[in-house]
Order: sequence, then C-alpha cells, then structure tokens
Amino acid sequence: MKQGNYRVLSNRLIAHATWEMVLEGDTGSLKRPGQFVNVQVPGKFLRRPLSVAAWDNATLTLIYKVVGQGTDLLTRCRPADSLNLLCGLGNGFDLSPSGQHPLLVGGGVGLPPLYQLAMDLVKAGKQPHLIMGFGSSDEIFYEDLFRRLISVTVCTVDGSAGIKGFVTQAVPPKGSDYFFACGPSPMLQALCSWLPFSGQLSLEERMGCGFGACMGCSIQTTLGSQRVCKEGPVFAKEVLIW
Amino acid sequence: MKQGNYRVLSNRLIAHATWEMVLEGDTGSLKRPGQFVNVQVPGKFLRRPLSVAAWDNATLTLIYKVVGQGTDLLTRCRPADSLNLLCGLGNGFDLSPSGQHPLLVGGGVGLPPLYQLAMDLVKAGKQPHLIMGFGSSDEIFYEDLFRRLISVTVCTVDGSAGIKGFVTQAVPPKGSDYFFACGPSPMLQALCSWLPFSGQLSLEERMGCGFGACMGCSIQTTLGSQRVCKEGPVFAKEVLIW
Amino acid sequence: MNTAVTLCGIRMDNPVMGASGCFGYGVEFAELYDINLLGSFSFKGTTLHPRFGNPCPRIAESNSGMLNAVGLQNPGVRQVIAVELPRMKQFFHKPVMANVSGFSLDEYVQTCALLDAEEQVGWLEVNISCPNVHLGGMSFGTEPAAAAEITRAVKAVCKKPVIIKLTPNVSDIAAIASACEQAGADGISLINTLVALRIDIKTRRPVLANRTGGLSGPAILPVALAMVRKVYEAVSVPIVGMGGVSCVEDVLEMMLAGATAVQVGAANLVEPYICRDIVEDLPRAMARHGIEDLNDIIGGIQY
Amino acid sequence: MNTAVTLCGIRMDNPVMGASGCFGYGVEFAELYDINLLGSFSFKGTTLHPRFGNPCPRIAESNSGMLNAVGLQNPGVRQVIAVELPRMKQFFHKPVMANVSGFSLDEYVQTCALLDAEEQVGWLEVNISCPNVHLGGMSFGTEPAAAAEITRAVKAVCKKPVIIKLTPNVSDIAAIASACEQAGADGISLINTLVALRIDIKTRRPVLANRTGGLSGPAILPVALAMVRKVYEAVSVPIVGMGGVSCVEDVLEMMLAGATAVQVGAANLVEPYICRDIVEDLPRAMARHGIEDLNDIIGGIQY
Ligand SMILES: Cc1cc2nc3c(=O)[nH]c(=O)nc-3n(C[C@H](O)[C@H](O)[C@H](O)COP(=O)(O)OP(=O)(O)OC[C@H]3O[C@@H](n4cnc5c(N)ncnc54)[C@H](O)[C@@H]3O)c2cc1C
Ligand SMILES: Cc1cc2nc3c(=O)[nH]c(=O)nc-3n(C[C@H](O)[C@H](O)[C@H](O)COP(=O)(O)OP(=O)(O)OC[C@H]3O[C@@H](n4cnc5c(N)ncnc54)[C@H](O)[C@@H]3O)c2cc1C
Ligand SMILES: Cc1cc2nc3c(=O)[nH]c(=O)nc-3n(C[C@H](O)[C@H](O)[C@H](O)COP(=O)(O)O)c2cc1C
Ligand SMILES: Cc1cc2nc3c(=O)[nH]c(=O)nc-3n(C[C@H](O)[C@H](O)[C@H](O)COP(=O)(O)O)c2cc1C
Ligand code: FES
Ligand code: FES
Repeated sequence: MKQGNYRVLSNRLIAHATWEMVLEGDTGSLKRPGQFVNVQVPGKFLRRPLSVAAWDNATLTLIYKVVGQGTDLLTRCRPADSLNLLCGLGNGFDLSPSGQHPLLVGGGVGLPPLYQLAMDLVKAGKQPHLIMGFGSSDEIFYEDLFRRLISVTVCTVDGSAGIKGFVTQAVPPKGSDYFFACGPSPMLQALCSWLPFSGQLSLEERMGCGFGACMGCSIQTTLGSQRVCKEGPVFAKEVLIW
Repeated sequence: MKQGNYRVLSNRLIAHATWEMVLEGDTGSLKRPGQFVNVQVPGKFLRRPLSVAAWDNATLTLIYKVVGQGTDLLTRCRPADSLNLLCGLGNGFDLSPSGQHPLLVGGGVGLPPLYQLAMDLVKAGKQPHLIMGFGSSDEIFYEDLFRRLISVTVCTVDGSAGIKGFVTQAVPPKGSDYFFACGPSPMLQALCSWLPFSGQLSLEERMGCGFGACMGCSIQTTLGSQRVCKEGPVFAKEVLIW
Repeated sequence: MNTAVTLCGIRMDNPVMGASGCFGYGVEFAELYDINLLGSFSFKGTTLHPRFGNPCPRIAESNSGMLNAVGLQNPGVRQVIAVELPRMKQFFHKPVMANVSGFSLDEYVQTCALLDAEEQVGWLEVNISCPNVHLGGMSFGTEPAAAAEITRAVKAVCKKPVIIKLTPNVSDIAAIASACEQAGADGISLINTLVALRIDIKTRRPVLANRTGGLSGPAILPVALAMVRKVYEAVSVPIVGMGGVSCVEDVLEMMLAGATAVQVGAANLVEPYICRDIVEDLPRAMARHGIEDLNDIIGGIQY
Repeated sequence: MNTAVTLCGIRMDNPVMGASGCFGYGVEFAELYDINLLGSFSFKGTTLHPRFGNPCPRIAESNSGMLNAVGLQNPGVRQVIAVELPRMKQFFHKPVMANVSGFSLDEYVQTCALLDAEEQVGWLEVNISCPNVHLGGMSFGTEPAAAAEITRAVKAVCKKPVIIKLTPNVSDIAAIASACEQAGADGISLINTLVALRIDIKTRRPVLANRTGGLSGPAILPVALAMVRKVYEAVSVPIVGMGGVSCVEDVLEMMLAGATAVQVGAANLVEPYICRDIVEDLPRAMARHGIEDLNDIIGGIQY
C-alpha cells in the first residue's frame, strides 16, 4: 500500500450516472488486476473504495457510479485537482489457476476491475469471454474497449440492449473452464451455483480503513474470518459461504 | 441581510499574515460602514464574521488576519472561486452624531471598517484624522490608501514604525470632537477613558449566527442586553459597561 | 402526497420545526421568508424571571458542530407574553411551541401555567435538560423520579399538550422517557445538547466563559437517532426528534427512527434558509424514496 | 524540550498511542512506518474465547465521524499470546497496552491474568464499555458498583497496572471513575464510542447489521474533552484520553483537559500515517505554544 496525492487528468461521464476518472501518480503499489484504491473525498470522513480499472507506469483509471454523497462529490473533480489515495489495496485476481478459456462476468460497476484483468489475460495468451450485465442500455460503458480485446456478450435487465435478463441468461462459450466475476452480491451468489467450474469473485463490503486495521469488513469463509480489504476483495468460489 | 454566493476577484497578502479579498456580488444589503459579512468557510461549521472594508455597486473588500483554521482556509481562495456570504449584517457606524473633526482609531484588523467610514466621512465634508495601531511595521496595511483620504498617525508597539507604543501614545489633533474606533477589546477600553469626548466603538464577539437568532453574542449594556451581531457591532461609548 | 402530521392532536402541515434557542421568536427568520411554511417552531427557552444568561464567549466551534453556553437568556415569561407573542402574531399564524425552563418545580409550574393560557401556544415543551446552567434543569432530567415529578406538576396546571424535552447526557434515556409518559406527558422531545468542552491551547482556558457548553449540529445526528429509536420503542406518545438535522434526508431518517415532528437547531444559524429549503425539498425527497404519506414512515425502520 | 510522560510508572517517549480496535496488533502500521516512534498502542480488544464479531455491514459513516459495530472480533486470548504477541515482538519493542473485554467477571479475570503474565504487556486496559455486544461489557460500565467489582477482581490477579476504560454513555462518568479508583484502578481510560444509529432511507433499514454501533472520530472530541476533564477533577490516578483526536493540537487539548497519554482511534483508519505525523509535529507544536515539558500541561486548563 502507498498513500499519495494523485492529479486528476480527466473526469467524464461515460454512461448513465457512471464516470471515468484518470489520475496521474505513483502506481508502483499496484501488482494485480482487481486491486483497489481508497479515495479521500474532501468533506467526507471515510475514504471511498474503488477498483482500479486499468493502470500503467504513471496513470490509473477509476470508473465509478454515483450512488451517494461521496461519489457525487467526486464528479466535481476537475483536471489538475488533486486527490489523496491509498493505492494498491487488496489481493487482486490470481491469473494462475485459470484455464485457457476463462469466462469474465461483470455486473454494472463490477466491470471496472475486469478491464485490466482482460488485458492481462490476453497478454498471458488466454482467450477470455466477457458477459457484461447492466440494468438498461443507457448504463453500458466500455463495451467497445472490451470488444477490441475479447469477445463480449451484453445482457440488460430491461432488454434494451443484448440479451434480456440477468447475466445468468447468457450462454457461456463452449470450453469455458474458469471464471472471474465482480458485481452485486446476488449476482455473485447466482453465478456460483450457475457455473459448474471454479473461479474467483471480487466482493464489496463497507470499509473503515481498507488496509486491514479495523476488522470492519470481515466475512466468514471456509478459511475462517477474512478481511475483504486485505485477504480479499477477491476470493476463490470454494471458500465463500453464502 | 442577504445570503448569496460571491465571486472572488482577488485574494492577496497585503501585510504580515494579513490578506485582502475582493468579492463580486450583491452589495444591496450594505447600508453603513462598520457592517459585516458572515463568510461560509468550506469544511468549517460556523461562518466567520468579517467587516466590510469598502464596497461599491458590485464589489466588496474584506481584510482579514490569519489567526486560526478558518482564516487560513480563506487564504486558499483563488479568483473565480465562489464564497457564500450573509451580507449586510449589523448596524454599522452612525455618522450623524460626529462633529467636524472626528478621530478614527483602529488597531490591526480593526482598521478595515474604518476605511469605508473614512471615505464616507470625507464625502460628508468632515475632516477625520486616523490613528492606526499595529504590533510591528510588517503588519501595516492600507497606510497609503488612508493617507490619500485623510491625515494619519501610525503607532507600533515595538516602535518599528511611527510612534512607539499603543494608539493611546498618539496625540489626537486639536479640535477632535468625536471618535470612531475598532480594534482589540483592551484598546477600546483604554480609548474610552483616554478620549474625553463621545464616540462609537465596534466590538468583536464569538458568534453563532451573526443575524440575531441565537443570543450567542449578547453583552450587558446600559440599555440592557444587546446582541453584538444585531444591535451592534457598533455601540456608543456611553452604553458600554467595561 | 401527504406531508401533514398530527402532533398531540394538533395538525401540522409538515413535520419541520425550528428548534428552541436556534429560532429566537421567529422574527429574524420572518424577515427572510414566510415562516408560516414551517410546521411550527419552538421559541427560545423561557423562564419565570428574566435571565441575562452566561458571559461571552458563549459559542465555540467543533468538527461538524458547535458548542453553546447561552445560559437561557430570555426576558422572562411575562415579557414574552406582553411583547414577544403579540409581535409574533403579526407574522406567524400557526400554533407555536413554548419552550420552558426553570430552576425549581415551582418556577416550571408557574411559567407553564402562564404560557398554557396563551392562545398562540399550541404545545408546551418542557426542557428538563439544559446543561448550561449550574443550578439548572440537569437534575430533573437525569433521574426518572424527578422527571416524572416535574411532568405531573406541569400537567396539573396545563390544558395544552405537554411535551417533555430530554437530555442525552444519561445512561438510560428510555427509562426517563417512560417515567415521563407514565406521569402524563403527551409527548417526548429529544435530544438536547451533549455536554462538551473546548480548550484554547494558546490561552490554556476553556473557549467558553461558562467552561462547558452543549454540543449540537450534524456531529450529533447519529447519537440523536439512536436515542429517538430507543425512546420510540419504550413509549407510545409521539416524539419530537432533533439533533444534527440539516437536510431533508436527515428529517426522513429521524422520522424512520420514530419522530412524528422534527426540529432543526444549529443548522439554522449557519444556513438561515435551511428550514424553508427542507420544507420545499420534502415532496421531491418523498417522491424519490417512494413515500406517499409521511405518517407511513414514522418509526418505520425495518429490522 | 521533553515529550516523555510516565503512565502508571511506565515511561513513554511521548504520550501518543494507537487506540484499541483502530491499530490491530500493529502489523498493518508497521508495514508503513516504524511504530516504535509511538509512545505505545493498545491492541485489539481481546476476549477469553475467539469471537467472529457482528455480521457486515459493521461500518457506517456520519458527519466528521464513523459508526462501528465490529463486535469485538478477535482470535481469543490464547491465540493472541501464541501468535500475535510473538509476531508483534519482531517490530515493536516497547511495552504494549493489552485491551480486554469480557462477558462475565470470570472471563475478564481469566483473560487479564493470562495477558498480565506476558512480558510485552505493559498495561492492561479493561474495556467495560463496548456498546456493540448485546450481552457485553455495557452493564459493567454503567453502574459504579459493577465497575468497582470488576476492577477489584482484575486487580487481584494482575501485577501490571490496570487501567479501566469507561463508556461515555452514562449520566455521571465521574462517579464511575471514582468507584474504579477506590477499587484499585491504576488509571482510567476514556472515552469509548457513543451509542449511535444510522438508517439507510432507501432500504429503510439500519445501515449496520447490528442496528446500533459506536460513534467515534472528530465529531466526538468536545464530548471526550468534557468527560476527561470531569474525571480528572474526580480522581488522582492518571488518565488516558481519547475520542476524536486527529492532530497534534487535539493531543495538547486532551492533555490540558487532564490526559497523561492520548490515544488516536478512528483517525488512523482514514489517515494511516496520522500517529507518526502527530509524533513528528509534537516538538514544533510545543515550541509554538511555549511548552517546554509536556508534563507541565497535564490537566492544566486555567479557569
Ligand atoms: C473493494 C471495492 C471496490 C469497489 N469498486 C468500485 C468501482 O470500481 N466502481 C464503483 O462505482 N463502485 C465501487 N465500489 C463501491 C463503492 O465503494 C461505493 O459505491 C461508494 O463507496 C459509495 O460512496 P457514496 O459516498 O457515493 O455512497 P454513500 O451511500 O453516501 O456512502 C456512505 C458510506 O457507505 C459506503 N458504501 C456505500 N455503498 C458501498 C458499497 N457498495 N461498497 C462499499 N462501501 C459502500 C461508502 O464508502 C461510505 O462509507 C467498490 C467497493 C469496494 C468495497
Ligand atoms: C463583527 C466582527 C467583525 C470582524 N471583522 C474582522 C475583520 O475585518 N478582519 C479580521 O481579520 N477579523 C475580523 N473579525 C475577527 C474574525 O471574525 C476572526 O479573526 C475569525 O473569525 C477567526 O477565525 P479562524 O477560524 O481563523 O480562528 P479560530 O480561532 O480557528 O476560530 C474558531 C472560532 O472562533 C471564532 N473567533 C475566533 N476569533 C474571533 C474573534 N476575534 N472574533 C469573533 N470570532 C472569533 C471563529 O469565528 C470561529 O467560530 C471580526 C469579528 C467580528 C465579530
Ligand atoms: C444556541 C442554542 C441555544 C439553545 N437554547 C435552547 C433552549 O433555550 N431551550 C432548549 O430546550 N434547547 C435549546 N437548545 C437546544 C436545541 O433546541 C436542540 O435541542 C439541540 O441544539 C440539538 O439540535 P441541533 O443539533 O439541530 O442543534 C439550544 C441550542 C443552541 C445551539
Ligand atoms: C473500528 C473500531 C473498533 C474498536 N474496537 C475497540 C475495542 O476492541 N476495544 C476498545 O476498548 N475500544 C474499541 N474501539 C474504541 C476506540 O478505542 C476509541 O475508544 C474510540 O473509537 C474513540 O476514539 P476515536 O474517536 O479516536 O476513534 C474501537 C473503535 C473503532 C472505530
Ligand atoms: S476495512 Fe478495515 S479491516 Fe477491512
Ligand atoms: S451571533 Fe447569534 S445572536 Fe448574535
């Protein structure tokens, strides 16, 4: 983990109530896709945890949905503003157990960590397929960016784009042998019974610190108590107790 | 009283830890010199009361000393930033009881309200004289601006400029017949016994609201209880009980 | 859509009220907007005799809040009736809440009886909690028996609904609320301020001349919500909830916790239009949260 | 210039400590900076048996503060002694404060006795205040007699200084502190969190799965200062002050109120380097305020 000030390079609306922010600063603490940052929002006491959607040597990208006061305040950031981040939090996805045809499943703002993951899987010579789930077509983001990398199936709950229904309405490509997922808890739970193979899931929990100090985010697993911010947010399907 | 957002036109250091801020916005609620505004400082719960040093149709000038967190935050305001003000608070100075040769006495950041007062007195055909008191020469501000209007005596406690000592070391011009004063409480108290004629004094008190609602600033006077923010901040010498 | 609530038999257009000590006698706010758009307000704490209150400084700041040690400054009940109520009548046409303090049972009783007889007064709000006055209400508010005694005494002389206003500085606020209810209280109002201290490190003195003061403002909202809920579960009379309310969502949260009416205190001092804004935001917020009738949410947290 | 203080006979390089539950066993912070620069820290509340704690959400936000309902998650005292203390020894070389909770007198006694025997443990901090656990410490901390009973029982089995940590959710904290002192407490630690509630208006449920939680952070500083002062005037044993401390000025304010050592809790969670920064700022702040020796300001408010 690294604390630091990051400079806003851009901050723009990319879909209904969904924003993409690119920040410049030290990304040395980021090791794996699925790690997150904890963002200080001026005027709010707690930091806001957000997954890193992509990073390189000098920049990182966040994608966030406006759901409350903190994310609303974030939309006011302008280029050259500075944000204080705890960077490089959590374990992130482990690519090694994946077979050749991993299935990525992301619901709404669960998709961001899957973007860096998709890039890394492709780089590792795998052929991932992505199922993206949204409520409605106006919420869709990053479809083109994902399609440039991998094959994609889109689902919307209201049927306004792609397959109508939840992500579990999609048909995974034949040969899928492992999965990586991030999204709302009911989706993750449904996936675990739907998909016959093993996989990793990124969870969300309300956090005090984000770096393991407060036990604010502990969940019960088959490995005992685990902190979502430290041992997680990514857990193997097998250790989760629903 | 008027609440509104005011645009920062300039905000600059004019003496040791002393800043001048010019704001653009509705000045219609300002009627008299000595009135004040209550400034919302983002991140602080209470507003900060500051005297209006000068105003015209569209702008007003504040002069503030950095003494704590709120005034420190104010120094970070940049042109085009917006500040929320309650404007036109307090009674202000009443020019009518003054004779032809009013004496103005201001200590440190007690001087700001005397600037608009000096302009108004000159406009009313009076010949005011100003005694300015500071701790040290590096704290002096607005001396030139005042000298363009009226005659001025400078005092500094450490003798680094003008007369060495408190404002009571100065000799009021012969013929002085009334006074207007603003500054730290011990100075005001000393003035009341030092000056043989009548006058008006602008007081400071910690405030909850600044517009008369909370009784946070009440003082005992010969008129009974008076709110510094509403019946004051300017009181006639005779009504004050030290 | 219905924003009206009924507090102890009196219908209010909406549950939003100015809190005692933060709304004066309404004058300062009536200069800014038509305060008849409020549900009502509770006027400055009134005592039998005039009180100057504590010396200044009476105000200190803290994170998301403020301390006050005004010390119940008021012109005394007779002056309130002779001057303030007639003046108020010119700009406020709804039943007002009369906030009463005292330093003995007898003072409470006399003051309440006088205000009860005033037509403009809708409810009596009996403050047995003000922490600022050395010999003050504190003792009545921290012991169930004393709280019950004062309730009974005031009820005996009043025809109007009597609402007892409680201090949060106690181990078991539900026990005190229950004692008041059993003694005949028509409603419970809470919370008053939390005992608090700030020290000026430069002078090494307390910021407040009175040393300690009462903490209020957004900082105390979660404490107020917990207490309102605890009292809601303990009594069946209506609750006037307050403590840190500064936006329409806070009003809804307070009502979900158990409040029938909601007072806004310190927020008025820094945002003079806040009560008007909250009343205007109320229908929009209700629509956003699928609330057709505010009465449906009173005490309605789901477990 | 002297920043060292003595807490119950143990010298500390400076009064700054991490507060229990907000500093884990030091591991997470030791990865960030050398935590030996702290005066000390109080490790996560320890119980006789392992506890998972409450279900999530355990955290909610509020203005200038947060609510927690962690529910004393810890691996139990035997695991703490077998695993955590040996690990801690590798990076922390000062006496540490062992924070203990329990659900019966006997559990407190057994847990304290086991930790008292550990060389690394400098002080026992007995939490009789945690408001999160339904059957928890609450009852011990709200009654002087119960607080005294637990103090006596723990003192009887401990050689190390025993510091009793009090809850602020009481009418008269000085009475409880005095009872503890008379029962042999070597120090008093305060304040723990204030009982608090937040409700999610969208779901109409409490934000915390446990419904209520404990409020901490800058919002509660003025309440903590008032209570530290009240206890300082009531007892002569040293006080460990905490509640909302988040900068070096807050440390000085807490010491002026009466604290010999000062703990930093919630602030660590949002500013992981805050304790280091405060320790580094201390000499500068002392110079600014003309303090030569920190011991000179303990309890030193001027009236
Ligand atoms: C590891 C992790 C990664 C995340 N990645 C993303 C992401 O990439 N994009 C995105 O849009 N969202 C993400 N979230 C969810 C995001 O943290 C919340 O939407 C955000 O904190 C809401 O803040 P708010 O102030 O707008 O909402 P409010 O409801 O006003 O927030 C109040 C409090 O609740 C917390 N909170 C509210 N919702 C959540 C939630 N779903 N999860 C955790 N805490 C919550 C807030 O952090 C804050 O402390 C992630 C959450 C976690 C735990
Ligand atoms: C009517 C009036 C007019 C004023 N005009 C000016 C002016 O023109 N220029 C100027 O530099 N100062 C003026 N002051 C003083 C100014 O309000 C304070 O210096 C300022 O509020 C300090 O804020 P802070 O956050 O920096 O200090 P902090 O000490 O951090 O403030 C803490 C709290 O104390 C209050 N406070 C601290 N000092 C004072 C004080 N002297 N008077 C009132 N409240 C105080 C603050 O408003 C705040 O609520 C005036 C005060 C009053 C009452
Ligand atoms: C300046 C001030 C004066 C107050 N005076 C009174 C009073 O006279 N009587 C009373 O019952 N409560 C009084 N209160 C308490 C408020 O009515 C209210 O209970 C408390 O401030 C909590 O609400 P808030 O956080 O919205 O301010 C006063 C509060 C403040 C800030
Ligand atoms: C997440 C969290 C966990 C806590 N756990 C404990 C605990 O185990 N034992 C204890 O005595 N106090 C515990 N506390 C209380 C703190 O030690 C401290 O008394 C309180 O938070 C006030 O200080 P603060 O405002 O600086 O946080 C906890 C506080 C927080 C925020
Ligand atoms: S959020 Fe603090 S331990 Fe996970
Ligand atoms: S500051 Fe509120 S009445 Fe003067």
